[in-house]
Amino acid sequence: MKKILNQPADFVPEMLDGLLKAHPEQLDYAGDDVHCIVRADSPVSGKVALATGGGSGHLPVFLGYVGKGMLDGCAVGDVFASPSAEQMLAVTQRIHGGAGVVYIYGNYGGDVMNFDMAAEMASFEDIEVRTVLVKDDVASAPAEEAGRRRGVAGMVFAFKCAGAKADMGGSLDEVVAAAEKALDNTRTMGVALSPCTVPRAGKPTFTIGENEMEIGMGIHGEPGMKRETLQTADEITERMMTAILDDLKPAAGDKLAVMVNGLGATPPEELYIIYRKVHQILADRGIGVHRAYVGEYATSMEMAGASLTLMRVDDELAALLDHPAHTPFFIQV
Amino acid sequence: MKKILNQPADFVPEMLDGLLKAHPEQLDYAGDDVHCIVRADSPVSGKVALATGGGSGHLPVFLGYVGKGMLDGCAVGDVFASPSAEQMLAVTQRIHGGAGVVYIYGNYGGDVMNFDMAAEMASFEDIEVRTVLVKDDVASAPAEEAGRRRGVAGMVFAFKCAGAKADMGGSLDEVVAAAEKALDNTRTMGVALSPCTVPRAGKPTFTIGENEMEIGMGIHGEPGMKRETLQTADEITERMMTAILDDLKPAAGDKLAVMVNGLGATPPEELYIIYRKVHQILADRGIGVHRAYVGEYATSMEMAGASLTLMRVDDELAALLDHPAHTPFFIQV
Amino acid sequence: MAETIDSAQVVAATNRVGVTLVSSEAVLTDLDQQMGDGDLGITLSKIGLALQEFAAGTPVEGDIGKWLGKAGMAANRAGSSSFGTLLATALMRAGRAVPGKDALTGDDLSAMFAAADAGVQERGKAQPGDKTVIDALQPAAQAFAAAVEAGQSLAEAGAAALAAAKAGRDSVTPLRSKVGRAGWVGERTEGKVDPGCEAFVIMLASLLD
Amino acid sequence: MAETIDSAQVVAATNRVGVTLVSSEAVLTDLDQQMGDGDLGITLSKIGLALQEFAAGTPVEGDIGKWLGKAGMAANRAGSSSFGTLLATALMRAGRAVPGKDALTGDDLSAMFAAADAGVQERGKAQPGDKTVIDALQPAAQAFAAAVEAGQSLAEAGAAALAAAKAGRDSVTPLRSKVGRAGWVGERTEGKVDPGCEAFVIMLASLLD
Ligand SMILES: Nc1ncnc2c1ncn2[C@@H]1O[C@H](COP(=O)(O)OP(=O)(O)O)[C@@H](O)[C@H]1O
Ligand SMILES: Nc1ncnc2c1ncn2[C@@H]1O[C@H](COP(=O)(O)OP(=O)(O)O)[C@@H](O)[C@H]1O
Ligand SMILES: [Mg+2]
Ligand SMILES: [Mg+2]
Ligand SMILES: [Mg+2]
Ligand SMILES: [Mg+2]
Repeated sequence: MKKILNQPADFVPEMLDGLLKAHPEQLDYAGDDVHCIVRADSPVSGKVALATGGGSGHLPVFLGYVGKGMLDGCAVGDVFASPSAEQMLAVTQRIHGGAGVVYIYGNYGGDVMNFDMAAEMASFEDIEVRTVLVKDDVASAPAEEAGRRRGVAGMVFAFKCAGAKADMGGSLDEVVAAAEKALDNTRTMGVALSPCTVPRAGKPTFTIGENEMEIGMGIHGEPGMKRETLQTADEITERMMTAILDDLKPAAGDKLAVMVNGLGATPPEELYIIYRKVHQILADRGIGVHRAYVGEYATSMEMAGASLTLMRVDDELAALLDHPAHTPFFIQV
Repeated sequence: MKKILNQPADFVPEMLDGLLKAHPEQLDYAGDDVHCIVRADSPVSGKVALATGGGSGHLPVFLGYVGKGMLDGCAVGDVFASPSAEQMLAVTQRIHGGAGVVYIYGNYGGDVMNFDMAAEMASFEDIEVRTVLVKDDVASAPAEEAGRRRGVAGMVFAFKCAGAKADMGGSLDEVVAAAEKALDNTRTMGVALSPCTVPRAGKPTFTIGENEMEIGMGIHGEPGMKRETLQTADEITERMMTAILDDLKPAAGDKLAVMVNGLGATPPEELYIIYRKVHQILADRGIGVHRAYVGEYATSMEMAGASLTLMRVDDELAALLDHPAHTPFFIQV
Repeated sequence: MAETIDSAQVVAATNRVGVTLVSSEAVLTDLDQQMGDGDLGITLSKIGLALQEFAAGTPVEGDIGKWLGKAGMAANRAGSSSFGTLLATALMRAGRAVPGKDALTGDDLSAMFAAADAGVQERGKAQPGDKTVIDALQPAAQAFAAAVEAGQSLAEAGAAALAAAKAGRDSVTPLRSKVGRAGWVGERTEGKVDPGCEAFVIMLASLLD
Repeated sequence: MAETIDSAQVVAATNRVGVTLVSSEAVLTDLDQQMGDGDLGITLSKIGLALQEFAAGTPVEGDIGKWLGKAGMAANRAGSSSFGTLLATALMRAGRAVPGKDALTGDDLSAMFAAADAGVQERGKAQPGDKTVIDALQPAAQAFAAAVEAGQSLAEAGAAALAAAKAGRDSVTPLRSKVGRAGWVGERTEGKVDPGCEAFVIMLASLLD
C-alpha cells in the first residue's frame, strides 16, 4: 500500500500541523507539543473535562472527537503507539475546568500504563481524574473474560454520551456514569479484508490471502478469531450480528443505535450494503433503530474492512446521543 | 482489492436500499425506482430545485449532497455509469417546486447526453431546466480547451454555493449564476496511487507499479497526464498546487476555499499532511484560506490518492459557502 | 430489390445482437479499461439482456418502427453510458425512419442506417475522425446504401457495411481519441482500438449472422 | 566484591543499549507483527535514539540514581507503547534503588535489577507465565542476585543473568500469550517468541558487552 507522506518519522507531527492549520477555530495544543490536542476554548470553566488518547492512524479516533459536546482533549501517540504519560498530563492540566477530568480510552496495555501514570501525576496537582476503559470488541475475548476485551469503534458512543452529559452540566459522577452506561450497552465486531502498513515499518502488519478475510480483527491488525474464505456482504453481516446480539442480548421492542464503520479502504457504498442487512436482521427481531451512523468513525489507515457497533439505548442514552456535537470530524445538530 | 458485496449486479440497488433505510427522515426516492434519490420533503414549493446525477462509486458524490442547503435530487447510475434520461426526468418531476430546475453535473459524455434528453422531455411538461456543467479538472485538458475538461471534486463547491443561493430564495437565474461563478473560480487536480475495481468488472480498471503514481488521474481511473515515480507528500502537493495556481491565477490578498479530498483508500492522516503543505504554499504567496475541507468528498471506491480543489472566493461566494447545509454526508452549521 | 426483412427477422436479429453483447462483456471491458472507465462491457451486457427480454416480450404488432423506438428506450433504461445512450438514440432514430412498416426493404434499411448515423452525431456532437463509433458507423451506413443502390443483395450490402465498419475502425486506431473519456487519455490512445468501434463491428457482424 | 561500576560506565552502557535498540528495529518489528501491532521495533528504536542523546547530553553529576530516573522519563517521552512504558518504569525504579550513588556495587546492581522487576510487574499487572518480558526479566534478576551473592564477578553474574533471560524467554515460547495485544491473538501465539522477551535479551546482551 502506497502512502502520501514525507519522512515516515514526521508522519504524525506533520499530520497534526495540518490539522491545527485546517481547524484553527476549533483546535489548539497544550504547552509546546502538538501531540497534546485540546479544544481551542479550553478549559471550559466549571465543566467536567473529557480526555482520551492513543496511537495515531485511526482518524477520526481519537483526536477527531475533540470539540463541543464531545471531548476536551486528546494525547496523540505515534502510529499505533501510545502517547506518553507526560503528554496526557499536559492535556489534563490544560483542559481541567475545575470539575474534574474523565479519561475514556481503549483497553490497550501501553495506554493503560501511561494514563495510570498521568492520573497519578495529576492527583499531585489536585486534579480529580476518573478512568473509563473501553472494552467493546466481542471478538477479542469471550464474555467470561470481557475485562480483557480491547476497545474499538464503540468508544465513539462513549465519547458522545459522556460528552453530552458533560455539555449539559453533569457532575463528574454523572459523566462517568454516562460513559459506563453507554459502554455497558455497547458491543462491536469487525472484519478485515486487507492489511495496513505502519509508515515507519514500511511493510504490512500482516498478510492476508487474495480470497481471505479475518473475522474479528482489531484496529491495529491484531489477529482476530478466524481466518476464512471471503464471504458475501450478507454473510459477513450475519456473522457480526450474531456475535454481537448473542453477547448484548437485546429483546424485541428494544431500540439500538447502530454504527457501521469503515476501517479505511472500504468505501461507503459497501458500508450501506452492510447496513441494509443489519436493518433487515433487526427488523426481523422486532428491534428498532434509534440512530444509524454509517461511515468512517474508527479506522486503521488503509485497511479494508468494516466493523459493526450496536448500542442499546433507553431514553437517557437516546437523549445523550441526540444532543448536538461539533468537532472537526463529527457534527450533529 | 476485495469488496464486501453480494451479487455485483445488486451493488447499487442494495447500497441505495441501505442508504434509504439509514436516512429515512432525509431521503426518499421518486416513483418506484430507488435510483431516483430526492429530499424526503421534496418538492420544496417555490424554491429553485437542484438536481445532479452520475455513476455510483463516488460517495459522497453524487447523492450524498442531497439535503437542505444543497441538492434536491440525484439520478443514480450503476458504478461509473450514467443514469438514464428517464431516471433524470423522474427526479426532475419530483423535485420541481414551480421555480425551475438546475442540473449541475460533471462533464461526461453519457451524463451530458442523458441530461440533455431529460431536459428535452422536461420541457414538454413546462418545467424550465437549466444546465451547468462541471469542468474543474485542470489535468484533463489545457486551458485553451477548458471546455473539454472533466468534472471532479470541484462540483461540491458548485452544489454548495448554488444550493445555498436556492435555499436563500434565489431565482433560477441567480442560482445558475451562483453555480457558474463558483465553477469559474474553481480548479481541481488529483493524483492516484492505486487502481479501483468496478464490482461487475472484477478486475482493476488500470494497473500501476508498486513505486508509481499517476498525476492528473480522473475519478473513474481515466489516465492522467503522467505516470511517474512516487514522490513525497510535499512534492506531490507542490505539483498539484502549481498546476492549479497557474490556471486559476489567484493574487496575493485573495482568499480561497480549499478542499483536500481523499479518493478512497488514502487515510485522513495523509490528507492533513497534504493540507499542511497547501497552507504553507498559500501563506508564502500571501493568499488566505477562507475555509478548509479535508476529507472524502468525491471518491473512486477504494482507489488510493487525493485531489486538491481551490476556489477563489469573494464576499458573495464566501457567504454562500458559509451558509448552513445538512445532508447525510455533509453538515455545516 | 423485392427482398425484404419481416418483423420476425427484426425480432430475431435484435435477440441475436442481445446475446452477442452479453457474450462480448469481457473483451469490451478490457478495451474500455485501456482508454476509458471500463464500463462498456458491463453496459452493453446489460443492454444485451434488456434487448433479449424486450425481443421475447414485446410483440411487433405490425409497426417495426415503433417497436425499434421502444427497444431504444429499453436500452437506455438498461445502460446509459455514452455508448449505451448513443445505441439507444440510434435505435430510436432508426425506428422513426420507418414508421408503421411491417417489412423493410433495402431502401428502408439504408434510411434507417443513415438516420441512426445522423442521430448519433447529433446526440454525441462528435465529428468523423474524432475516433469514436462514428468512424465505423458512418462508413458502414454509406457502404450499405451504396450497395443497395447498386442493386446488390441485402447479404452483399451487409457484408460491404461490415467491411467498411472494420476498415473505419482500423483507420482510426493509429489516431488520438478526441472526445469522451478517451479524449482525456490523449496520446496514450494512439495505436489502441476504439472500444465503441469494436462494439459496433461486433453488433453488426451479429446482425448479419 | 570490591568491583564497582562507575558513572562513566553507566553512561557508556546506556549509550551502547541505545545503539543496539536502533539496530534491532527490523527484527523486533518482525516479531511484534506476528503477535501484536508491529510497533515494538519502532518504539525501541526511538527510545534507543533518545537514550543515546540523553547519555551524550546529560552529565551524571555524582547521582547515578537520579540520572537513571531522568533517562526513564526521556524514554517514556520517546516511546510509550507497553514495552516502552515498562522499560521507562524499569529505569526509573532502578534509579530510585540507588539514590545519590556515584558508583554501583554488585549488591546495588542486584537491588536495581529487583526493583526494575518489581516495577514492571506493578505497572503492567502481568504474572510470571503470562508470556511477557517478566518471564525473561525476573529469572535474570534472580540469577544475577544469586551469582553476586555467591561471590562471582560482575561479568560472571551478568553472564548468568543473560543465560537465565534466554532460558526464560525460551521457556514461554511454547505457551499462549495471556496479556496485552498478544493475549488477543490466543493460540496463534503458541510456538512464537515473545517480542518483549527478545527485546530484553538483546538489551541485556548489549549491556554486558
Ligand atoms: N460524443 C461521442 N460521440 C460518439 N461516440 C462516442 C462519444 N463519446 C463516446 N463515444 C463512443 O463510446 C465509446 C465509449 O463508450 P462508453 O464506455 O459507454 O463511454 P463512457 O463510459 O465514457 O460513458 C467510445 O469508444 C466511443 O466510440
Ligand atoms: N502488561 C504487561 N506486562 C508485562 N509485559 C508486557 C505487558 N504487556 C506487554 N508486555 C510486553 O511487551 C511486549 C510488546 O510490547 P509493545 O509492542 O510495546 O506493546 P504494545 O504495542 O501492545 O503496546 C510483549 O511482547 C510483552 O513482552
Ligand atoms: Mg503498540
Ligand atoms: Mg462510463
Ligand atoms: Mg466507458
Ligand atoms: Mg506492539
